[in-house]
Amino acid sequence: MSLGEFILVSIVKIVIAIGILLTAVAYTVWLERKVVGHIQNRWGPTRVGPFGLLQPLADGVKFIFKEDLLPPHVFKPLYIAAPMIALIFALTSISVIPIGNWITVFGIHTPLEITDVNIGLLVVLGITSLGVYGVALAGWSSNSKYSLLGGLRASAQMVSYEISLGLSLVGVLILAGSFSLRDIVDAQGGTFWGFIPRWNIFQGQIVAFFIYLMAAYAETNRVPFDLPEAETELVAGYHTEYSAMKFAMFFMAEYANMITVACLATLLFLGGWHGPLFGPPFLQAILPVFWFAIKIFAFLFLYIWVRGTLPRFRYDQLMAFGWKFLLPLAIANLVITALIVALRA
Amino acid sequence: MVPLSYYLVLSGILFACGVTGFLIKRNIITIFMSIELMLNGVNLSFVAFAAQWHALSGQVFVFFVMVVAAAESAVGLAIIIAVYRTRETLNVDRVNLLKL
Amino acid sequence: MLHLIVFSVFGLVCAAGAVNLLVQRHPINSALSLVVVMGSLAVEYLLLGAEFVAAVQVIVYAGAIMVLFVFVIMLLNAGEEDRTKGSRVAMLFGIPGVLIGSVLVAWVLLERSGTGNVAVGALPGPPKVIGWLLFHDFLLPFEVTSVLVLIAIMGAVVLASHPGAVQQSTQSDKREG
Amino acid sequence: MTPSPHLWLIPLLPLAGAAINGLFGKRFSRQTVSAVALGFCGAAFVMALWIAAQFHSSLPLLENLAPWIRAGDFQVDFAFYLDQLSLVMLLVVTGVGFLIHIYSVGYMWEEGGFYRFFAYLNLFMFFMLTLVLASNYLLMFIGWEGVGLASYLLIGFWFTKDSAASAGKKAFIVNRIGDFGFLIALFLMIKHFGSLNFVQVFRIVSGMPAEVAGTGLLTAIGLLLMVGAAGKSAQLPLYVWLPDAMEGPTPVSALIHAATMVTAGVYMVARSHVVFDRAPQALMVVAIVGTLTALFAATIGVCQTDIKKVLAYSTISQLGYMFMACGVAAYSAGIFHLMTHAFFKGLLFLAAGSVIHAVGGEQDMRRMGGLRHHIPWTFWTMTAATFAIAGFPPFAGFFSKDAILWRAYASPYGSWVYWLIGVFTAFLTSFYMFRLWFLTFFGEYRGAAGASHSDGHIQVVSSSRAEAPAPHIHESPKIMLVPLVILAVLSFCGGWVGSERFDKFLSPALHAGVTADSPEEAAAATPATEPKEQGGSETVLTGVSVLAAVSGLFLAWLLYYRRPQLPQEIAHALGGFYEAVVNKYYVDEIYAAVFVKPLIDGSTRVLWQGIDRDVIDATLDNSAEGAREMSDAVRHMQSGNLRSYAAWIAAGAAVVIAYMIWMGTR
Repeated sequence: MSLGEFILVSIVKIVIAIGILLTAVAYTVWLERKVVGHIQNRWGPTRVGPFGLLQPLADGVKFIFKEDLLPPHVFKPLYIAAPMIALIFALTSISVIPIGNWITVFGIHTPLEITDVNIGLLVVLGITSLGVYGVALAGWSSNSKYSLLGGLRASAQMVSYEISLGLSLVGVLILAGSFSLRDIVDAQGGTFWGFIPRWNIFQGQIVAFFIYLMAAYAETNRVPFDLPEAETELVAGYHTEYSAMKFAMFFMAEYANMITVACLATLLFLGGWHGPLFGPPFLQAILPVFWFAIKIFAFLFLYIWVRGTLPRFRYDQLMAFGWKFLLPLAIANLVITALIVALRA
Repeated sequence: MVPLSYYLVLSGILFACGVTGFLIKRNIITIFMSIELMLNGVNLSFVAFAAQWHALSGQVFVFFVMVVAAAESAVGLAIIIAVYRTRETLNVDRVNLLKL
Repeated sequence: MLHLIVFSVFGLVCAAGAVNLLVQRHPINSALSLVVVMGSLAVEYLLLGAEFVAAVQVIVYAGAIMVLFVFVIMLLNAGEEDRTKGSRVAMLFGIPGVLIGSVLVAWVLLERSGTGNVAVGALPGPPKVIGWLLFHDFLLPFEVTSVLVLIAIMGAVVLASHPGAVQQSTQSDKREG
Repeated sequence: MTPSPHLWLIPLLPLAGAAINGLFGKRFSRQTVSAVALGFCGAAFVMALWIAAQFHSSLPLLENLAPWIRAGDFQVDFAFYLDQLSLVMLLVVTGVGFLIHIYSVGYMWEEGGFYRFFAYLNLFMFFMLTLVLASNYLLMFIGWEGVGLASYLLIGFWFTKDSAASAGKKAFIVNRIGDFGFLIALFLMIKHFGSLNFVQVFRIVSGMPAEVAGTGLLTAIGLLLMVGAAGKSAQLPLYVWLPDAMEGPTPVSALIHAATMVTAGVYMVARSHVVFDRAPQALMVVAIVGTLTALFAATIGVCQTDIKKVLAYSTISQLGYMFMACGVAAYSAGIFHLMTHAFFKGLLFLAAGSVIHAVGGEQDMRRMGGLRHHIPWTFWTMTAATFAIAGFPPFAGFFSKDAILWRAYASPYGSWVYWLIGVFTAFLTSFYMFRLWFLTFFGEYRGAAGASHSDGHIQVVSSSRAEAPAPHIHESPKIMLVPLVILAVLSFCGGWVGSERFDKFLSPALHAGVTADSPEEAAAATPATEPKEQGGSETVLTGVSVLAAVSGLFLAWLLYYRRPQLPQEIAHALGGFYEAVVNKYYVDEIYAAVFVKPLIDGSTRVLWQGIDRDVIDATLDNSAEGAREMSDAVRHMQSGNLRSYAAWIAAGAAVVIAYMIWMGTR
């Protein structure tokens, strides 16, 4: 694997990954509109293509052709930069997420991931924390009260929940003993007494999973915590002034973040690509990726389901919940897992 | 192979910019940021020396610098808000009366 | 060779960010240039092998402290720095002084500070080793800093909270926003 | 078992009297106060008599009461010592003291502060007795100081009168100057002899050779003791306080400035005769000082117009005689004269007191005259005293003065010069005494009744027996006259003891007495002080001295009885010299100019303004001022301009960094 080969392989991987991610984003949008529709006893998109499958494509074309107006009173440079920042950081975190096991394609034996860094989890955490800038700057630069308040609330919320997100992951780290995501997944192989898979969720990390879930919803400004772009109060939150493509970017950034969080959840708690393997060798090579996709789909479905059912938090409830309930719980969980690990070792 | 002095020069530049910012700027927040910049310059030289003398304690020290910087910025920003609330301005030259 | 290239690229980015912080009139711009500086510094740490430090730098510095700064700038809606008359003395001594100073420092560093050079990843700082160090050799400073942070939190809360509900009502109309 | 003498009781009784009168006197009636005072003083006198009768054979007695100072090997105890010398002094002090107490009851009856006067008198008696009975120099020094204190209190008894108060202060200060010399002598003794007890000191001193060369320890001690004695007994340089001490009530002058206190100096010199015997130069100084003082005081006494001033100068002159006697090593003659002088001088003062009492407080002789008919008792007692002091044969003064004059001539230390001056002074003494006598009792009354426009010089109306009626002149009450009569008898027959018998009585104390353990060795050491026994020349000298006394009487009679205007012409004839003598040779003025003024000016200009204000205060104020100015300069740094603070911080940091770089690269 000379340097040139390495670069080539990396580029191919990056292109494939971005492609998969963007299509996943589009179809998550579709999935969400269908599921929410059915939850609200209506059909959701059905016109464009069978079962509305081409609806995301239609939306994309619509966003591209819409007039991208630039309001005069905004702080131009940052107004334009904000959606870019949001989207960039949303997409980059996919780079360290491993999808499956080693495969050999065209004679090259590579792991199914763009790269493996021994502090993979920290990189993801870092990138999500940087994601806050997109929202904050968007809110501020569009120079209107609603967007400013939306931006402030969003960034405050993301910063607060980031801590409990981080703490909830530490339990898993203690069990896995390494930051690298691949090691964490490898640590979850095998089963208890034959039939219970040794996923972290079953290794006493159920509470951590619950905390992670809450923090993840808050991080991505999803339903129970989607106060920033709450239509009723702040018109559209931080992306009130945005139109067409910039709005689309924010939209994509949000869903990309959702997917990243979903991947992370599966990797850390649901045992990544571990699942029962059966069938011929070729099938066995594909099956881990399949298991990985199924788990992500399940997590996303949970997302959308929650969005359809739960009412929105008030801002002070939201902050109080984050600081006074979730954080102490995360710390408690961390302490308990540390004790268990220490006793067992 | 990058000679150590390059790192030190870079940290020197960062520190110098921090000091000049600290002296020239009139906005309290910018002054505060130049302090953070100075601290970063110092962190860089810490890590550079740690690398040269193969002593991990240099890197550990960077953590402590960061913690202190965090604490300091938290309190500093709170003070800035308090100052703004009473003085209505962030311009350092106007904040020169001990009495309101 | 790659190491030198990457170093000089991110070094330049870093220096440019630092200078930009001085030049910019609006604090939000200088804040973002500072974020850029911190990011490039994180890369420099990676070059030196200090992964955990780089990660923490990104998370703590760029992700938390700078967000606070941006937050305060947004909250106080700080405008452009109005150009009050710069004291000539500062101009007269300031700029040449800094130039001379930095040249002197640079000369000393380049000439006299030993010839040690640093390879890529010269000193790997994996989180496990750093963690061991942090909780063994440096346990006391660790606890002390935790107390420091606690005090800082309390201080920030007290300082930033509105001065008592009573006065708040009288001044609130004038100051809100 | 011979009963122990309880010597400590004698000084304690007057102390008790003083305490009772002093503390509770305000509530006692005048009778009780005088009863207490007289009782305790009389008890002390009776005690003294009983001891004299009981123990005169087994002297010297040493009674150690209690340890006082224990400093290493230097020890001083409360101890009393009685030998022939102190027995004589004891009898004189208690006897005369008691009489004067009785007299002062009458004299002070109308005065305010009655109990205070008697408390002070008893206090004086206590200190004098302590001085006399002390067995070591330190206890004597306590008495010495106490007596000075008592004299100060008594002179300044009428403290409302400014002159009395300043006279008291003057007396005390001059005494202190004398005591200064005395103290240094004590220190020398401690340094070289290691003890102050008479017994030890005199045993050590008697072992030392006589210092003929005029330099050395004993001479120094002798001279310093003489300074102390001069201060206390008002000898030449330090006599100025005695004339002013007449401000006090007359019994005080009688008791303190005639009989007891002033004689303390003579007693001290006599007591330390062992030292003086071995320091001939010191002895010669004593003699010279004594003689000169006698002459000098006598000349001043001649021109005084105040009756008490005349007596004061006569006291100084008589003390000069006593020191002259001690100076020629005739200590027993000196003490003998001391005793007789106590009688007639005490009597003179008391009589003068009753005269002043009679004429209603008038003290100027020019306003008296012809009083012999009005106050006969006082007249006759005063006559006896005048004849005694002048030295007429049957009276006491003749024997003691003659003994001194004879010793002055015949003693190996003496010389005819002393005798000559002595005789001339005797002539002057009798002249001014009889001048006083005539002026007071003869001629006619020039008192307030007579229109006296005399402006300082004596203006006499020639009619001798003009009965200018002075209705208010009255004789003193009996309580004042009784002591006068007793003293008159004593001054008449006091001298019959005779100097030889007196000398024999004192010889154990004065010659070999102290060194009891080796009498023969002491006798050898002390030079033979017995005069050369040429009987013939002694009678010749006695005749000359009587002749001097008679001529003095005649001259006084001539000038002040026969032809009173003569003194006027003499005064004009003498002119300037007369003025000098009247003004007491301006000695007080000289002292003021030489000592007092420079001291006061020096302290104000140099010490106060010069050092205290300009040096000490100035440094203080200037340093405060300096601090204020400096802080004022620095104040401008606190301008409130944050960026200037930042600049200073940066500058500081730069300096530190530059220093480190410089250190690093050096």
